[in-house]
Amino acid sequence: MAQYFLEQARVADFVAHLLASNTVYAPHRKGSRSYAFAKADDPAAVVLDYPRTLSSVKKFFLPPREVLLNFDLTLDAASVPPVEPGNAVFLGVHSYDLAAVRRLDFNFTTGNPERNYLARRDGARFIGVSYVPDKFHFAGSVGIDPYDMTGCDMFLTKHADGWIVDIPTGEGSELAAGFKLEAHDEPKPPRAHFTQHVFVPQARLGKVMEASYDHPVWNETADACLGCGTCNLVCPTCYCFNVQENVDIACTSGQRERSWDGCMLRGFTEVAGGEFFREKVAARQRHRVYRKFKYISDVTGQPWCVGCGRCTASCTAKISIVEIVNRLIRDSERDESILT
Amino acid sequence: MAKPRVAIFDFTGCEGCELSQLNFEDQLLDILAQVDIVEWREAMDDKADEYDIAFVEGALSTPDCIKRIHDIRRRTKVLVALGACAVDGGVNAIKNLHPIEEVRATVYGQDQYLFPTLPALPLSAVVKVDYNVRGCPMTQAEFLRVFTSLVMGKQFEEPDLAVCVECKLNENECVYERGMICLGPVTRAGCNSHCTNFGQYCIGCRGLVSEPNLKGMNEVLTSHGLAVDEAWKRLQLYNAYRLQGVRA
Amino acid sequence: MEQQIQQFGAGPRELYLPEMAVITEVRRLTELETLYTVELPGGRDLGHKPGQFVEVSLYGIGEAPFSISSSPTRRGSFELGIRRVGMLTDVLAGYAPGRKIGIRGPFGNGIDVSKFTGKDVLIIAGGIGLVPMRSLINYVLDRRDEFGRLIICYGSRSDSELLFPDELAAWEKDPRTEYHVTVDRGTEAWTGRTGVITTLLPGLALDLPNTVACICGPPVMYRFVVMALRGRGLPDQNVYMSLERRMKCGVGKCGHCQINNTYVCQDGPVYNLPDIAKLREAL
Amino acid sequence: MSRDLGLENLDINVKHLTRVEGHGNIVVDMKNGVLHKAQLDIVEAPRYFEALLKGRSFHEAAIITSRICGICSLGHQLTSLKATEQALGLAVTEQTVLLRKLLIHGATLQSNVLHAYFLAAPDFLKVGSVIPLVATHPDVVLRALRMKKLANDIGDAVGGRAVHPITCVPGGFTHVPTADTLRLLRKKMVEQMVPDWLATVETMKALAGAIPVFERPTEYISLRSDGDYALYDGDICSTDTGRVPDSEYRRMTNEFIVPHSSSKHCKVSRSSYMVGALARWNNNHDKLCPEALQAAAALGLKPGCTNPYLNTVAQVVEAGHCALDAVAIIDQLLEMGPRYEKPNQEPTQFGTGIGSTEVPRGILYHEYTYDRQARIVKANCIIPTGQNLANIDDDMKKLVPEVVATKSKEEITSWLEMLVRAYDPCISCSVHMLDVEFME
Ligand SMILES: Cc1cc2nc3c(=O)[nH]c(=O)nc-3n(C[C@H](O)[C@H](O)[C@H](O)COP(=O)(O)OP(=O)(O)OC[C@H]3O[C@@H](n4cnc5c(N)ncnc54)[C@H](O)[C@@H]3O)c2cc1C
Ligand code: SF4
Ligand code: SF4
Ligand code: SF4
Repeated sequence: MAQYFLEQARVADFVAHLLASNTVYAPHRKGSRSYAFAKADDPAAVVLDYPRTLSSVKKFFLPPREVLLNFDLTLDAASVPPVEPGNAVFLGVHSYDLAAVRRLDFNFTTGNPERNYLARRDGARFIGVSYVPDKFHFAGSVGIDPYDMTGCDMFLTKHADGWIVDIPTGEGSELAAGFKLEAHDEPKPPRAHFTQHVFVPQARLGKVMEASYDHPVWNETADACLGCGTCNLVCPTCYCFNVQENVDIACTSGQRERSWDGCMLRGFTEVAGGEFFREKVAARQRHRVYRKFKYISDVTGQPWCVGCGRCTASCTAKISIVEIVNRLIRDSERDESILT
Repeated sequence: MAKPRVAIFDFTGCEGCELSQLNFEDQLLDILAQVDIVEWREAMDDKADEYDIAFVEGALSTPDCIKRIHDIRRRTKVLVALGACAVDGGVNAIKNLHPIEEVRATVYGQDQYLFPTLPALPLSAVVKVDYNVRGCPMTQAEFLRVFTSLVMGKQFEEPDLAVCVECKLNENECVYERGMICLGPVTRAGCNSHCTNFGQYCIGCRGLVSEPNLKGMNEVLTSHGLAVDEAWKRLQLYNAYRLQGVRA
Repeated sequence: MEQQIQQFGAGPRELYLPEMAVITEVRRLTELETLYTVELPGGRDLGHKPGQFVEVSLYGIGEAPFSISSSPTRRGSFELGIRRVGMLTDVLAGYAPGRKIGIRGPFGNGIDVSKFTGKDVLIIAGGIGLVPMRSLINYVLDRRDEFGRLIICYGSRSDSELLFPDELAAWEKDPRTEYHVTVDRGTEAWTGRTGVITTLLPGLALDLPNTVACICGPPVMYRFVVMALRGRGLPDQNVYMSLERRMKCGVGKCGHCQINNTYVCQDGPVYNLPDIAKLREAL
Repeated sequence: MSRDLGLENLDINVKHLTRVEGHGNIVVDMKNGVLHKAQLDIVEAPRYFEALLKGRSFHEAAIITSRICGICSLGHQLTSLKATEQALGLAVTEQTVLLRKLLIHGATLQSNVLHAYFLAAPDFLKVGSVIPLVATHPDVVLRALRMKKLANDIGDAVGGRAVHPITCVPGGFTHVPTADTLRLLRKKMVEQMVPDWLATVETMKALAGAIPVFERPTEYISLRSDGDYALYDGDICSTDTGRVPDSEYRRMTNEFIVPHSSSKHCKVSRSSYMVGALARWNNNHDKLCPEALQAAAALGLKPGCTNPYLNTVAQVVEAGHCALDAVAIIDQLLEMGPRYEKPNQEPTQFGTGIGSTEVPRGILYHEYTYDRQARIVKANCIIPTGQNLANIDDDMKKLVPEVVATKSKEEITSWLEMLVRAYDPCISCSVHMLDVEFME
């Protein structure tokens, strides 16, 4: 496949080129040292070289809050608000976030396909970028290379002087059309190494998890865990939601709204009669980790964690999912070695 | 259906919650259209004998307060605690941490016996409270949710999540990243993480979640450079009453 | 699954929009439970299987799942037996015939009755668990010849909380139905058996391999009933049970009803015991 | 009740006066023509804030003192921040000062509008509250709501929230409004607030006849600065004795305890003095913008005014100045280009600092002493309503004998209630902060 080159000095021009005929979402600075995807309007404000964003691009397909129904209480009638098709270019997406989008696609198309998600997902084009793993990334361990361009219409690989450009799809060529890119035939610079690793592949992990249901790590983690749900909410593959009714002040109309929810939250499994099905924080921690490495993975063969490191980076209690998993691996291997 | 008769009362507090009620400029007329306000000392002269809903602001801190709150409970069908002082005792309750005689002597010296006082109590310590509108000042959106629930005759389900949840929905940069400490992880959501949306740390005004991991929180605070007693003081700012007898 | 999913856009059906239906009859069963007869527009059939549920919406109040209590063999309308426990059910308790409610569904797998054909059917229902089981009971009664014995074991906290007294009396009289009932604590008027539901099982004469059991009741009941049935030698694959979890969507998206790796609203609420025996969060 | 003019005996007891902030009782006791008592009893429960402040970090001082009073929460915050910044040697930027001044304008506007329309106007129209006015004077009520809302919008946009603002911290702001937000505010101030204020002046003119005529020579104290109409900063200025720096605030307040009030009283040159909008008018009218001066002329408010009932009129005049000066400040901010600045929170010293600002009801003082961990060891706060209490009592003592011969008990009661309300007292504030020396 042909490769091109985009000098660092022309990145803003390239963003401007994209903006001329597309809606573009891209990473921007947020707060004192964070980044977030936002609608681009000033090409100079777009940041391509960043460690990770607060939320992933998930928020565009499954918004943090979304009206499912508008209802009229005087007529006892409800209607579905229109969902605008996405039709946007997502610039600067890391490979693990795109892998997460594919996992969400699976969740929202299997069983009952969901119109809201699929409509927003419609017309999305992705321009990936490579990244240098920091102390939280471990995507390599779940099989997602920083240079992986699956699902991308264009891919930018970091180079000392700019970006090496791949254009794997026709959509990508359309995006590039009219913007002059020099051909480039040198090999890509070698990948930077990950500093975080899960020690075994998913195939073995299923077994490890199987053996770890009653492992002490769940209780130990629960001592420090605040049950705040942050780890769920920042995760690009978490998709659970809560549904709430809002009634306007005149009590004549309102909305049924859904918002992101998380299995670490105490009320998540509460049912009538005040019974909780996963009341203990330890059980919730196990559920969270099993959701990432066992339950859906047993069916699909894929880890449902994409190694972005967000849950660990964002946890105020400094609980690391990698450490939890590696501890399970170590202990299950030790148990096996005792047995054999 | 007759309009619900509403009364509004205040005890020990800053009256910021009542002011926040007046600050519903856009909705005030809608609110007035749905209820009859029959008593509200801060805004009107009228008095009434019975009400369907009483909104009560402030903590209880004198023997007279206790008498009045019993009286209000007898006259009302539903009692709503308005704001941190009424719900949890609010900042008033910090004084409970010091021996009461010492506090009075500090403030009034030899004249202390002119002014009777009790430890600051939330309303629920003395009477049954049906619903809480938390926050300092009360969270306006929660007031509207409680209000519409009451008008529609449904129960109001209090959120039992950490402020972190809303903070993440709003995609804020965590204030710990800015070198500040924050009580969001153990504080009850419902304010749409108002403070952290504005770059300030959560001071915990909405009270603790139902089962806070205080030991864990204390560790988080100390690991971010606060001394243990300082960390505990931050937790007590709005939770002095609830944490009575709990040690750091 | 790593294949690209190409088809996006506005293809799929509306998952979250309820259809407005009318309550045509309200029958107070006990102080807490009420039976609602509900009719879809034009008297259209719901098209459900026994064991399935619907999501009931009251706008401005909320939405909650309820099992369908009537048998699909009874046409034109369906029934919901609902206990007052909270926000939505409190408001619903004040509803009279003529009020509209939103319905989504039927959802869930329901009971595959074809697996029961020709077999003895043992129903074990605790408390409000009788509501969903009633759908199966009436199905069997309406197609009586397709099944073997019909054995109903019903347990309730007290005789004042027994649901569907007319129907209970009818089952008791029906020679082709074996009806057993027990209450935890009877009032003075109670002359029947007292004790928890498991005390009914040892006395039953069962044609073991030819019997299928169906269980529904409060969460604590399951473990003990399963133990008792195993004690009687009933193979696990002959045991079915209906589970209940919190649900926000009913269509396998919101995550609330997940038990280990299974979604109650998709793979359940009716499970064959071997499928969940290993799930630690299930029983 | 019978009409009983020329009473020899008068016994008035208004328990929990309505339409004021906090709890106070009016008590008058006259027997055989001799006035034994005419005073405002403060029965608000004491809250012991000073005990709450001890040992608290400098980050928390303004957060806690803000909770003294919901109505003047912003004033407490800014005063507290000024005291803290002086004590710890934290310099703030020009943008911070401008944003704070803008916030004060918003808070003063909202408080003055609230008082004039919701608390005082019902007296002039002889109704019990603003609620009947919704039916009889809908346009006036809607205008009042619009003005209040817009004033609060300033607090929301700059402070994050009008009651107990969020963004104001020692050394600066945690959040700065964007240029777009400021432009929108400006537009609303110019297109809505200013015309509404002009209409308010007209309404006030129409009601002027209902304002009692009563004069009592009084010492008026407010801040005064060489620059602007002093609200955020200035020297202490008395109509009797002139200007002194705010470090002399203890001499200029002189707190003392009286048995009928859980709030301490104050006096300087005479037995009492007055602070608030009328004091600011008397001291600083020369610094008001021309539009506000025109309004004052139209309303008959003259320099050297000694009728406390006209405090409400002074508030209306001042509201116009706040609205117009807010526009000027926004223009300055826009010119500079608003930008986030990290709050300066690195103490350069640990000692004592004093803050004084004009809050709607008058001068507010905070004084803190910090230890080397930047924790409070000593705090002293003096609240405007506390300063006015002695003056209210003195007014009553002059007013009752003057009117007792010509008015009924109801009329006298109503005049006394109106008098107290004219001061716009913030009673719950007044009891919260008292002179405290912590024992170490
Ligand atoms: C498949 C299935 C079938 C069912 N069939 C029936 C049936 O046939 N008949 C019947 O009566 N019931 C049935 N249920 C149970 C019924 O759905 C629940 O009782 C439902 O919660 C009632 O709704 P509600 O709004 O009245 O109660 P809620 O107000 O939802 O209260 C119920 C409980 O949930 C808790 N809760 C609710 N929302 C929250 C929240 N946001 N945060 C924290 N806690 C919360 C409450 O504290 C309370 O304990 C069934 C449930 C399932 C899953
Ligand atoms: S983010 Fe950390 S503290 Fe919060 S729930 Fe997750 S693991 Fe627990
Ligand atoms: S800023 Fe506070 S509320 Fe927000 S995520 Fe961080 S700890 Fe939680
Ligand atoms: S963020 Fe914290 S302090 Fe701020 S309003 Fe919410 S609960 Fe109160």
